[in-house]
Amino acid sequence: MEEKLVSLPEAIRAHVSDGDCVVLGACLEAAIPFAATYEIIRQGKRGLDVAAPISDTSSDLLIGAGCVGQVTGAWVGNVSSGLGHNYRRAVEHGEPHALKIRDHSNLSFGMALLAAAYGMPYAPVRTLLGSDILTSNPEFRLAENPFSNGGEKTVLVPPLAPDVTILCVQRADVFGNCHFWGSSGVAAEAALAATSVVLLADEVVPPEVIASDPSRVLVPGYRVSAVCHVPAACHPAPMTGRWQRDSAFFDDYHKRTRERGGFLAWLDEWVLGLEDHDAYRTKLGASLEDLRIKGEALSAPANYAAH
Amino acid sequence: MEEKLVSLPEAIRAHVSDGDCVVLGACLEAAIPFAATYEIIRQGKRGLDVAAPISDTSSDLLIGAGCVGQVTGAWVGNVSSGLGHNYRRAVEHGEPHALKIRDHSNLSFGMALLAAAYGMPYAPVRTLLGSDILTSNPEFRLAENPFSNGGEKTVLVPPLAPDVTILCVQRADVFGNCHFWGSSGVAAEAALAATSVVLLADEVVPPEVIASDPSRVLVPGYRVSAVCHVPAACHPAPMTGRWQRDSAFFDDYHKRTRERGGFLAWLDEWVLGLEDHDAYRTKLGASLEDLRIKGEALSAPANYAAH
Amino acid sequence: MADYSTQELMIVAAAREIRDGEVIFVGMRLPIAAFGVARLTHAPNAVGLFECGIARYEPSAETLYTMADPANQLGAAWATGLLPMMTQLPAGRVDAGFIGGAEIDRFGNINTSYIGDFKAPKVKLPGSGGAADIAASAKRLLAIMNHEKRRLVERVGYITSPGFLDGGDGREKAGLVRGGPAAVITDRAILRPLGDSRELHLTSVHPGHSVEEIREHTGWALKTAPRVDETPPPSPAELDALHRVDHEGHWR
Amino acid sequence: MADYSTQELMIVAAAREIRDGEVIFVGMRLPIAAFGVARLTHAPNAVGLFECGIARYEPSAETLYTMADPANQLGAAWATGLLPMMTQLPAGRVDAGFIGGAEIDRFGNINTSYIGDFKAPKVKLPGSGGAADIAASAKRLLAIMNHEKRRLVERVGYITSPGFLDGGDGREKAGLVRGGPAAVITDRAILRPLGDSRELHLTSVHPGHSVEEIREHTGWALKTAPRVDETPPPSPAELDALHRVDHEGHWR
Repeated sequence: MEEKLVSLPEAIRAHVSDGDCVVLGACLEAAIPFAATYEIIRQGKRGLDVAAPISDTSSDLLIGAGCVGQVTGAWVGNVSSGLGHNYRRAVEHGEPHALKIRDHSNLSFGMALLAAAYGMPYAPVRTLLGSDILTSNPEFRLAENPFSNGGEKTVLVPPLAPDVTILCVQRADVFGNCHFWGSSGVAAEAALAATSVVLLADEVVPPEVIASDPSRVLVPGYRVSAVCHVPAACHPAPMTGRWQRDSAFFDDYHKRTRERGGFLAWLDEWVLGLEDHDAYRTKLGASLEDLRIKGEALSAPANYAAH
Repeated sequence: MEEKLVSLPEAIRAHVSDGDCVVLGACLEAAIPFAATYEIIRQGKRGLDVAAPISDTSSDLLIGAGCVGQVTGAWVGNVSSGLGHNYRRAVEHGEPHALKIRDHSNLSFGMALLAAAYGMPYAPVRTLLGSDILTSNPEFRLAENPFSNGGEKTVLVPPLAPDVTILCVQRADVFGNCHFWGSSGVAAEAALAATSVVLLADEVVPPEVIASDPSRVLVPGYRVSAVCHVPAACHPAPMTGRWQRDSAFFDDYHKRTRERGGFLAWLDEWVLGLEDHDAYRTKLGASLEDLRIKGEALSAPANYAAH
Repeated sequence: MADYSTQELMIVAAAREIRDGEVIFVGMRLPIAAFGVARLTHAPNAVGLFECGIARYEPSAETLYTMADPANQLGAAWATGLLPMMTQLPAGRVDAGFIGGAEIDRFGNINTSYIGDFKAPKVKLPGSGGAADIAASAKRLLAIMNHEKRRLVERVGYITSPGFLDGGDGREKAGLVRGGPAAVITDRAILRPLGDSRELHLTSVHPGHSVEEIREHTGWALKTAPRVDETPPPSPAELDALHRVDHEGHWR
Repeated sequence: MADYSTQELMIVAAAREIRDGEVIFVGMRLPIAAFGVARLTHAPNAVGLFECGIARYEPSAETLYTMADPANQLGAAWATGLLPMMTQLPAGRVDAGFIGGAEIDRFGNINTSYIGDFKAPKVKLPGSGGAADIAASAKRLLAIMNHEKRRLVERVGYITSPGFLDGGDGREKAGLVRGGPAAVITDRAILRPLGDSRELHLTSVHPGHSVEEIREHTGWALKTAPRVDETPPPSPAELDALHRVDHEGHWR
């Protein structure tokens, strides 16, 4: 089997192109691949369609850095601290430039990915009825349920097939086989729906470790394009069993990015002025080490023996 | 929380009624709850709609015993040995009585459960096109994909919401929380779609064992109606990490059930003449012990610690 | 001076909306505390769901910043994906859900998306998240917000999360088969839909507040229920439960 | 006498239909052995999928009776549900799939459901399983059957798994966007669709068999391809791989 271990800059260069639809933050508030967000900014990608149900500050960062042409999702802001200032500036004042918004709810977003992952022509849902999301996003269609007697209304959600889905996982092997645990948001659907999948593995392990538990595999290696070994790639977001959330970091971002100038200074300090995620981790220093989960609360083993 | 541990006869009495749609064999060839199949026969349930993609001999047994009014699924027979003689007798000669067949493919069956589990009005699929399954099962509808330009054809699958889904799981606690590993077929969808869920647990464990790994939970306890502690409930089907398949038993069933009389003798010997699954295990004796998986191939642990 | 804060009263009032055995979309901040209080008092069998893909019996032992925090994963009843969790809403298996909002109107419609024309908004709010889905399909919608004239408005400019829409049978006309706001819990009062119009009425006034004052801080001509109660202050048992849930004293 | 059995030749012929890096719905019996031979010879990066929810790189180390047997779970690349696995078919991500059948017709339509009128069938066969889905959506359908006149028929009475339907653009007219039979491997020959009609033609005759004999055992007037090959016998490398896959000598 082909080894797929590459550096994060290589993976982003190879798999993210200007104008692509990129899923970043499929697991909602956890396991957001911020290291990839930062690298996309460093490489100056443009016109991306950033797709996530809730991306915490990842989408806000990309918007402020000028990488985004469209936001597809249900929520953009700063989960623990409030509004996303860059998102507001872009939508309200076109700064750094105007933005298209493809409004979804969490459920319709997930169903759009499911439709693409499962090869469905669309997903009929019983949500969004009565919501102006149907007005601001005209791609939904209202239709009657042909199986109902009384003309029951249903909303048809078109499939969403990302060009690339970027995921943080706890561990992967060099062939792209991986384990993920804890709540997974829309990660499985986003991976199966995408043309390319890039994994940011907190740990790279021998293939036997992944093969020891095939039911914990989020997406099989043959569907993965690149694996990058990037410890704490999720920082400041949390990762189950690995990293606590750096809520102070989110707060600091919120305060410092109120004005455009403050955001640009923040971006210089934490992204553009750092060569890569190693430098970022070094800059965080002891505060990152404090966030590392050191305790153990291990899963009961599952036996796969055949005899 | 309410304890739900009851005997298998109690669970079947309480949760399976004549005429119910019952999922037995959601995991395809593995983890088929044969102990429940036998108990349903002992209790003389009638007019059931037995639903499974592939049930190995479970559906054939129920048909021969006169419990079934309709089969909903993709395949009925004996996976390793060939045709299902009772199925043939019922459909070809109305013996012991006639049978309705609701034809599906594996995929359309799974999508029907998914639609019910996910509250979708129906599931549009790109399968069954060109197949006479669309003729013999008129409940499917052919429709145009409204998102296509050229009037792309699609098949609409109505939801399938079972009255009760009966599952074998490796381990459960008394509250109905459970772990399942290995390929799961349509078990998750069948559980979420059903009004009642009955678990046959190979092992009953303390709640902490299940809580140690919430990502391995197939269906949460609050959605489960009854838990029965029935070791080897899957026999002669296999269960990942627990029981090998008793292929000789399937072969023997195949040979002895060629004629109706042979089937009735088999039924007396293995079902009606035995009080319960304890007696069945006792009758199997050493041959069951040979099928028990004694080796260990344990999953790598997953850490859920928060600090 | 009362031995509880306004936020503590809101939490307790919210907890009282949860019935034993119910399945609740919990959300962060006040509602998660309310869920904890309900579990420890009258609703020991309530189940809490989180949009990221978590179901819990016991609330997490520590304060969460987000629902996907490690502390919310540890000991969960089920950790799965967003879809198996959120589709329980359209499947009709969720009894109630809590949401907040920037604006709510007299028919309980909630806006968390755009202030002003959505094509050129004055303020871009974060958006729906799962709120639109909870509002569409939970059997009861429970809203928690601060009681300000700019927040409780005659008509929201954008309906993110449908309440009773234009009132009356507005939900049915839109194709919604169940649900709608059951209570709006503010820092001054509790409002509930009444009558055929389903308009939000003042049904309970928090201790220390008056009908007059509440009307002044409401952006429409707020009607009162035939009987307006005073919101009972937290009982000793409720306060005790709250202190156990909020051991860090975040809401005191 | 040849140093291989007819079944071994069929397995090797089937293995040759698998290309390196392809994703294959494998099935039981001969196809799973073919997958193993392909992996050990020319297709080390092929991936095998199983309907119950298993993906594997290496085939299982022992003979399987069903695809969900413990030996097929151990060391799998992915153990999941039926839907994440089988929906890869309509999603267009499956290169080929193997199926068997009771009957196949000259346009490659396969019946595994009913012999005779489905309302009052003469023989009730087990049904589709996943075969209809593989036939609808895999990029190439590979059928393996015994070459008997009653099995290779002019027209099947019930199409469980669509081939080219009435031939020509029958699949397109039915709404199928890809796929169709690529090869029918029997114990006497290999048939492939040729020309605009997509009718199955004799393209390769197994050693020891004749065109005449094959026509006699085919239920329609079987046409021959412009060039009819003799199926190459298993090479030493193929035989060696086969013996490693079939260490119990099941197919000898």
